[in-house]
Amino acid sequence: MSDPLPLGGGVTPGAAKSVPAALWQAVRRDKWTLTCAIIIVLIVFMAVAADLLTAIEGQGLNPDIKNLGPTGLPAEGPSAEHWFGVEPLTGVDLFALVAYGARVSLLVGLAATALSVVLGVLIGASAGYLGGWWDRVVTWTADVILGFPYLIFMIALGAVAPVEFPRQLLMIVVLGLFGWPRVARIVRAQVLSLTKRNFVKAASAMGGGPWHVFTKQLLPNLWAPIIIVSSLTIPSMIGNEAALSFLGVGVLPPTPSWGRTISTAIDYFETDPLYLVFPGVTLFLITLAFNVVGDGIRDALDPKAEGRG
Amino acid sequence: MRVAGFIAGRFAGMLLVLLIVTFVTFLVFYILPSDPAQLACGRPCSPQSLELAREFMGFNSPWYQQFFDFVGGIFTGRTFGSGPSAIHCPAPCFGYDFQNNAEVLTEILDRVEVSFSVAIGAAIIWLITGVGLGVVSALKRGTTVDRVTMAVAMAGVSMPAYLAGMIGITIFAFALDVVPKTGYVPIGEDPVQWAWHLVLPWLVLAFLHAAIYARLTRGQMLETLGEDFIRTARAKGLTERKVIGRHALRNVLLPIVTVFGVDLGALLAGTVITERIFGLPGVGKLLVDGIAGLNLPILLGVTLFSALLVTFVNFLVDLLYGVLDPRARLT
Amino acid sequence: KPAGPQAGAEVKPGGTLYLLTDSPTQQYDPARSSSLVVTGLQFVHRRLTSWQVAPGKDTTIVPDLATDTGKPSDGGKTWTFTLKDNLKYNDGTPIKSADVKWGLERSFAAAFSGGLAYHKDLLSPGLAYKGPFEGGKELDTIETPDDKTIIFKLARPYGDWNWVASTPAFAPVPKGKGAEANYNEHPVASGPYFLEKFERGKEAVLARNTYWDKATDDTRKAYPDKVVWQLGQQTNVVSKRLIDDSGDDRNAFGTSFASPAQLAQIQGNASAKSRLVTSESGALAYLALNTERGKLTDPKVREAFQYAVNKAAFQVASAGNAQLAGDIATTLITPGLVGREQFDPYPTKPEGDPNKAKELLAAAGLPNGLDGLILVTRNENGGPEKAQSIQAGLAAAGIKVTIKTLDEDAFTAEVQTKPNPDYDLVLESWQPDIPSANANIQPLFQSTEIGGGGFNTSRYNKPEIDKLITEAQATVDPNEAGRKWAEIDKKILADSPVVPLIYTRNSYLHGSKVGNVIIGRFPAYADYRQFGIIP
Amino acid sequence: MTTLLDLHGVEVTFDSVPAVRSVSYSVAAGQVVAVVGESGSGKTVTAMSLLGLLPSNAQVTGRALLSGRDLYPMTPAELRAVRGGEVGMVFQEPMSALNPVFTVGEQLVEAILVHQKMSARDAKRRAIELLNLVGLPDPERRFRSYPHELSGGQLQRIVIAMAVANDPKLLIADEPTTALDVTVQAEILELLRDLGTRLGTAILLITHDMGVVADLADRVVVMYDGKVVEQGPVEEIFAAPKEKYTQQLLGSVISLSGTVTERALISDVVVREDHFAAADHPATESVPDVPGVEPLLRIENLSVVYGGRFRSMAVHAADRVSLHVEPGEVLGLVGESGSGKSTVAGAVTGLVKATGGQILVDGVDVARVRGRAAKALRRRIGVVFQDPLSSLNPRATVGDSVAEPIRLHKAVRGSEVDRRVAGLLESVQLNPSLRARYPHELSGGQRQRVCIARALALQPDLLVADEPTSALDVSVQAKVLDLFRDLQEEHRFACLFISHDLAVIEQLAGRVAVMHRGHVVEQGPTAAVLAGPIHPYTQRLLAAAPVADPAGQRRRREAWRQLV
Ligand SMILES: Nc1ncnc2c1ncn2[C@@H]1O[C@H](COP(=O)(O)OP(=O)(O)OP(=O)(O)O)[C@@H](O)[C@H]1O
Ligand SMILES: Nc1ncnc2c1ncn2[C@@H]1O[C@H](COP(=O)(O)OP(=O)(O)OP(=O)(O)O)[C@@H](O)[C@H]1O
Ligand SMILES: [Mg+2]
Ligand SMILES: [Mg+2]
Ligand code: NI
Repeated sequence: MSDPLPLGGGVTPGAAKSVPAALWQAVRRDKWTLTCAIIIVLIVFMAVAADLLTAIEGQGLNPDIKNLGPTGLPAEGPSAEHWFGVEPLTGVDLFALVAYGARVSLLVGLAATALSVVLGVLIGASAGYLGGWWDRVVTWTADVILGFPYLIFMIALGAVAPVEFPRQLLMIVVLGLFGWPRVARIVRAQVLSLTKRNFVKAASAMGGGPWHVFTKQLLPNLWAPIIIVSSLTIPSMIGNEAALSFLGVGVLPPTPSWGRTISTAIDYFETDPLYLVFPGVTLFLITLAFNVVGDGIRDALDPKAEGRG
Repeated sequence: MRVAGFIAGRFAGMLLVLLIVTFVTFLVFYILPSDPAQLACGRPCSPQSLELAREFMGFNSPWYQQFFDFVGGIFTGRTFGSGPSAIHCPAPCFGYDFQNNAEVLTEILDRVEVSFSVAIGAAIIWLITGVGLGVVSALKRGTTVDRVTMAVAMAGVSMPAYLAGMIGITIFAFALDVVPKTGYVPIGEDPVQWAWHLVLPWLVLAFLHAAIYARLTRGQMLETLGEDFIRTARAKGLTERKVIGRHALRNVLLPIVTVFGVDLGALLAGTVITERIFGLPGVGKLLVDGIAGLNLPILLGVTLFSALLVTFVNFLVDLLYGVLDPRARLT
Repeated sequence: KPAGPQAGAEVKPGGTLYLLTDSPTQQYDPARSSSLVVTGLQFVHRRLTSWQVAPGKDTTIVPDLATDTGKPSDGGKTWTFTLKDNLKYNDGTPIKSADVKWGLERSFAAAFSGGLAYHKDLLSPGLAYKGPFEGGKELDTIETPDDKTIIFKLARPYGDWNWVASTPAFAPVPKGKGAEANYNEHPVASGPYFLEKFERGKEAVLARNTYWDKATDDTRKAYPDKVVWQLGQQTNVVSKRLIDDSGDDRNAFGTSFASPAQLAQIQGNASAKSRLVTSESGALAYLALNTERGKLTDPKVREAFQYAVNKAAFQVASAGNAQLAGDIATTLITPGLVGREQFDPYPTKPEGDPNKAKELLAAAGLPNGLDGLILVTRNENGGPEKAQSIQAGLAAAGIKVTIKTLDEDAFTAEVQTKPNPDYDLVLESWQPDIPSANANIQPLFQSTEIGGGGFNTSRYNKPEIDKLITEAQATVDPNEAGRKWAEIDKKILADSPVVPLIYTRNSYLHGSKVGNVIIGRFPAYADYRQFGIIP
Repeated sequence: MTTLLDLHGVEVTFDSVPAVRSVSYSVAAGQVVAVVGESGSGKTVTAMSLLGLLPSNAQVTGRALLSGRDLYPMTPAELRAVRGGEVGMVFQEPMSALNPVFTVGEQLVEAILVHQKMSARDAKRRAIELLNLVGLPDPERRFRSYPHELSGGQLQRIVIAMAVANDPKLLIADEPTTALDVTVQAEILELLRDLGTRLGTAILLITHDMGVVADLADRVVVMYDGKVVEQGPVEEIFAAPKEKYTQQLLGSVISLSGTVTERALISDVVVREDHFAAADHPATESVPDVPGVEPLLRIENLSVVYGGRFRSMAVHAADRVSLHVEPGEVLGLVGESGSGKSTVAGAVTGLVKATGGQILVDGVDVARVRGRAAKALRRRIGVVFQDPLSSLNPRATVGDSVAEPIRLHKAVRGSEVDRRVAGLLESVQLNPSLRARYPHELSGGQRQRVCIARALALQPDLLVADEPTSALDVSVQAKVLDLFRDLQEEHRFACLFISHDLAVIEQLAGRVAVMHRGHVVEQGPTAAVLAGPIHPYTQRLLAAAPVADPAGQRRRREAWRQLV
């Protein structure tokens, strides 16, 4: 070629191209995101290493009424022996409750969120993109589920589910199946508007099938709502887990979970606030952390994000 | 023409959804190994008396028969028992609540005002604050304002409704004593008292729900602000407020309206926990009491009612898509 | 601390009493009510007999509409009651014996079933009688020779019929009335109040019945001018309001028992503490062992449970401390009932004796303990916590159990209805409907009460006991009957179908202006009849 | 003459990559200054910097004085007064510049109301007047249309109307006529000229069309590689360009050969050998088509009706159109803006649903084919959309977009993909290092070339190109046209080429079809049609085509005026 080429590229590639890369970029660029990522790691560590940590503390999940005062409240607050204090009425070590509770809550919260988001995105996107009878079937099914009194379904399930059935799995499936319509509706709405854009049309004109269009054209433009919805779904799934356990569908006592501990602790928020504060704050922290990291990922994925460093 | 066809199609779909919901509820109810007639049997409950109760309430026929009876009752009405003590439930009969001696439809309609008052008031508040906060934190991305908004929003979502309600009532109704503790005053009776009694439930619900609106608004807003038409709007000399509030916001509304539809549909059909805490006799409370009393007619009625609302609200939302984004119109 | 009237100011007639309840409705149809003599229904309806309740005293039977507590004849098969003079409904019409009969007949109609039904099988065996509405037949086992006399011809001798006559169905309903299903919303009142306003889920207002004559009624004080039920209130909020004690809430009484969390809070609040009323004793909390399942069929194995259970931990889990929870139970018959004997066949410490339990298991051929038992509990009223306290105690004795918490309905279905339920242990509690040991033993241990909604959750089936129960029921002399029941109590416990845990105390909280909040030995419920407002 | 706008050493860098280097030029009141130059040389960026519309990762230095006030340090409030009021701006890509959720009328009224105090009704009246002014047919109805319901040229006119709504002192027009056919373009140029004479509006005109420059400009600024390489009065620059690049630029200009004199009087369809033309004007029918020997693309009686929100608003965008393209042949499709060209192209690619007729590609019905066969068919068709910006995924880099068809059809794998992408980018005169960029980081011309590269990625048998070179400067355009010709010779690819530039059509297309209001009004061999146009619209079209010679263009303008 004879003539000089136009100005060189040179501009640093703006946006990360995959979610893990975006995560890495977000963590590197922003201290706030980094802090929150560390919080997530710490809490996950607490869940995984609950046995180890409680062994260090020297406590377990055994009730011991000797830890209690005359009214059934903890005799004393946090101490070297009981890091977070103990549970009213039973005297079970609160740190152990929070640490072991993290296992159930994180597993169920994350897996159920993942299930409902994956289902919701796939179903919602396909409904919005393919349209026609499939869209109608999806909308109807979603409406059925949204209008369905899942409470009595849970009660029925609690009555018929055998004790031996793996409870965590049951909860994940149930929560996932009841959770997808919301995600699907959001994704469908976005896709309805995206499919009318030329670049999506271009991809199908090139011969791209639905799957190609979904992964290459739609998905990258759906990350923002997906990330936001999933990071907000996690805490509600953890809360739902508590409700399910309450109805007998969830984990069986004495296995703790945050949701359950928090819902029992609410009644004590005036007399024994620490009982609520420890699990509550952990749940708050991890929710916040997931959202901050989610935002970081969203920003890192956005090529138009202004004023990047 | 097309609009009419579309609406007719959706309407048929709605009926189908309702039928399915009813059917599934019926099925689930029969999975429950319990016996609603037990409650009407008394103590001690002899087998004969149980059988009588069952027969009277129509629980002795097979479940599919009961399902048809129920659906039939909507069109033709039903009669339970015979003689002077027979109970008539005129069409449209959505079942008869034997525990409370009332037609289910009447019971629901009696409580609709409460649930709607709670839901709509709260929805307005959270929509405005949620979207408002979302816009602010999008514009102030990465600043303290953004982060504080985020933290408050997260406190809202990670808090169980029950806790938020109890804390709200403890602080505002007891410690500060600025709002009434419980109760409901019909709007027709005294609008000021009506609002006054509902302020706290509204705020609590709004606090719980606003987060997702704030977050979605923020995310979508950031996407939209990079579009070329925003530049055009600025080039016209529009104030930043108009650029954001008109040009950007309209393009952000699609997911917001979607979630709103889902949330509102569910809320109108009853906010169980809030209604209980604040002693509001709404549909949600009816449902919980129905569940506690294994009151199948109530369960079915409320289920149908809530499914109706959900489908209807979502239908409106689907219609709204076309208005919000003309490209996505009715196809 | 025995409950007693408020120290200081005295109650005076007048004022409005508020009753705060979580229940969405109040059943004011006597045929469909299971209300005890001392609680809500009595404001509106009188019955043939009533109970005399006082702190520190055993509860006795006293006349209400009747002049006496009934005259048995024919070995307890025939009972005759005579009505007092000057009895009137709130519309001014006189109350006749035929109205009592009509009320009872009404209770047989399928449309009005659901209330206490102790009379039904005795008046019409097999429930052959279907009520007065369809076909207009009368119940011929009840005779009303004149407007004052009513004679019951029972199918078999029944010594407790005078107690049965205090159940709600014995309230009069003007003959021919009450065919409509919603009679409960506008019942004709015989008591000191009538139902002035009724809004389901919201409130029920009771106003004075001017035709009620105090002179004919010894048990009702009827101090307040007005009684208002606030329906469908969340219990936690009710408790907050009562603790806060301001405005109308000073005139309020919370009808639900205070929960452990609330008790803990009340203990730290001097004002609230002074307004907490706790019963002397109450419902028997027990651990039922499914005597039809696996190793639990062996009474020797079951005996080990008597020692393994940690009743002290159970007390704390129930109410925070032993004092509020109630005394440790060693018998089946609860305190306050005629003939009750205090005994302890399995003496041990409150914490239990895991070692002794292990020995007993080993002796029964289970040196390695028991594994894989299912303990079912309700998910309300601290069920899971209590179950955990039991679970931990049993674990110490080498018995491993899995807790299954169930919603109320699912619980009833699993434990009471299913023919082949899937549980080994179940946490239960029982408060009799009438102050007779009969009502304490028969529903829980007669073999007819297994399944089908019955309360024999240990599925205890012993023909010998069944026979003894029928005999004791037929005994008319209260003292002799009492002795027989105490004997049955011992015999059953020797088989260990259940482990008695505690006699659960109930605690109520009321506003500072509500006086005369009294709880007798039986029932462990506050006696609403005596409530008054302190001006 | 007083200086209205004065640029001094303007520099713009994006994240430390320079895009504009030390640009200085000035515009006097009432003057038309044309900025020409290579695609990507910084014309748009410079113009956008004036109103502070660059993204925040752009750093601007230098001074830009508007009537003596520096625009760069202005507060937002001051800037707002300038934007849309004193300075109007026409954006390069009209199809993305309008908010999709508001009607064009609302957006126009809004522009008026920001700067003028008047009632909503007056504003609407004024808006409709403006729509008339920019030559939009049926303005009352267009007022209520949403942007996606309008053709590229119609949108461009809306954007122009918006820019002139407040009688600005300075109008910055960035490629204002790219989507317009020459007849409309002539009208728009007339409008701009009128603004200048009537109101003394100065115009900063960015364009690639040397004919337009010749027609309108007083002065010319030539930019290359971020710098101003030459500037001066239009006659001087055209007569004696000093810089090598300017010479090259003017050397690349292609002009229509023939001139129009003949005026046909006709009845019925006129047929001269292969050359057909409709008899009446406006036509009520499309002219017939004689399908060739073995046409690769055959369009038979294609009709497209856009439903509109109500039946009454239905638009017959294509009415029984019949066309064909043979292998190795380029069919030029020209016609009035909004005449249905893009609609025909959309139907061929299967994105617009035909209401009637059928489209056969190599004998396969495009509307019916499904599954594997569809994928195979699509692999053989390359598409260039009229609006490059919206046809590129904003979340995909240039490299990914170009590689998409390659990956999709697994033409090559692994590192070979990268090499192919680099080759494609080079062949459309783009530096392969741009592949890491996102669409919004490119200039309009660069984006258009990315689209061409993507369309050519699989060496298609049929290329449907909708205005593929409208945003390219003539030198780059010449290269791209060369590329097309090479491909055509190499493996006989067929092309449906939509363009407004008759000179390009003349050079490239063997046959040409002319559309007017949904009908093909004339078609035949290019030489024949251009030399002897029969239908009145074709004649006007040819007459309106500007030439890149200021003096010559003045004469043509006069001639054209008389024709109208
Ligand atoms: N947001 C951006 N980030 C990085 N580089 C950019 C950005 N916008 C434009 N550029 C680069 O700046 C240079 C000048 O772009 P500009 O849009 O001004 O070109 P132009 O002269 O208008 O070209 P064309 O005629 O193709 O429209 C180009 O190389 C372009 O790639
Ligand atoms: N979605 C739509 N709904 C209604 N009318 C439409 C729609 N799309 C296009 N039109 C109308 O159809 C006609 C043909 O449009 P088309 O885009 O094919 O024109 P075109 O020949 O490509 O014009 P241009 O050269 O300006 O791009 C125009 O009048 C346009 O307003
Ligand atoms: Mg440009
Ligand atoms: Mg077009
Ligand atoms: Ni014309």
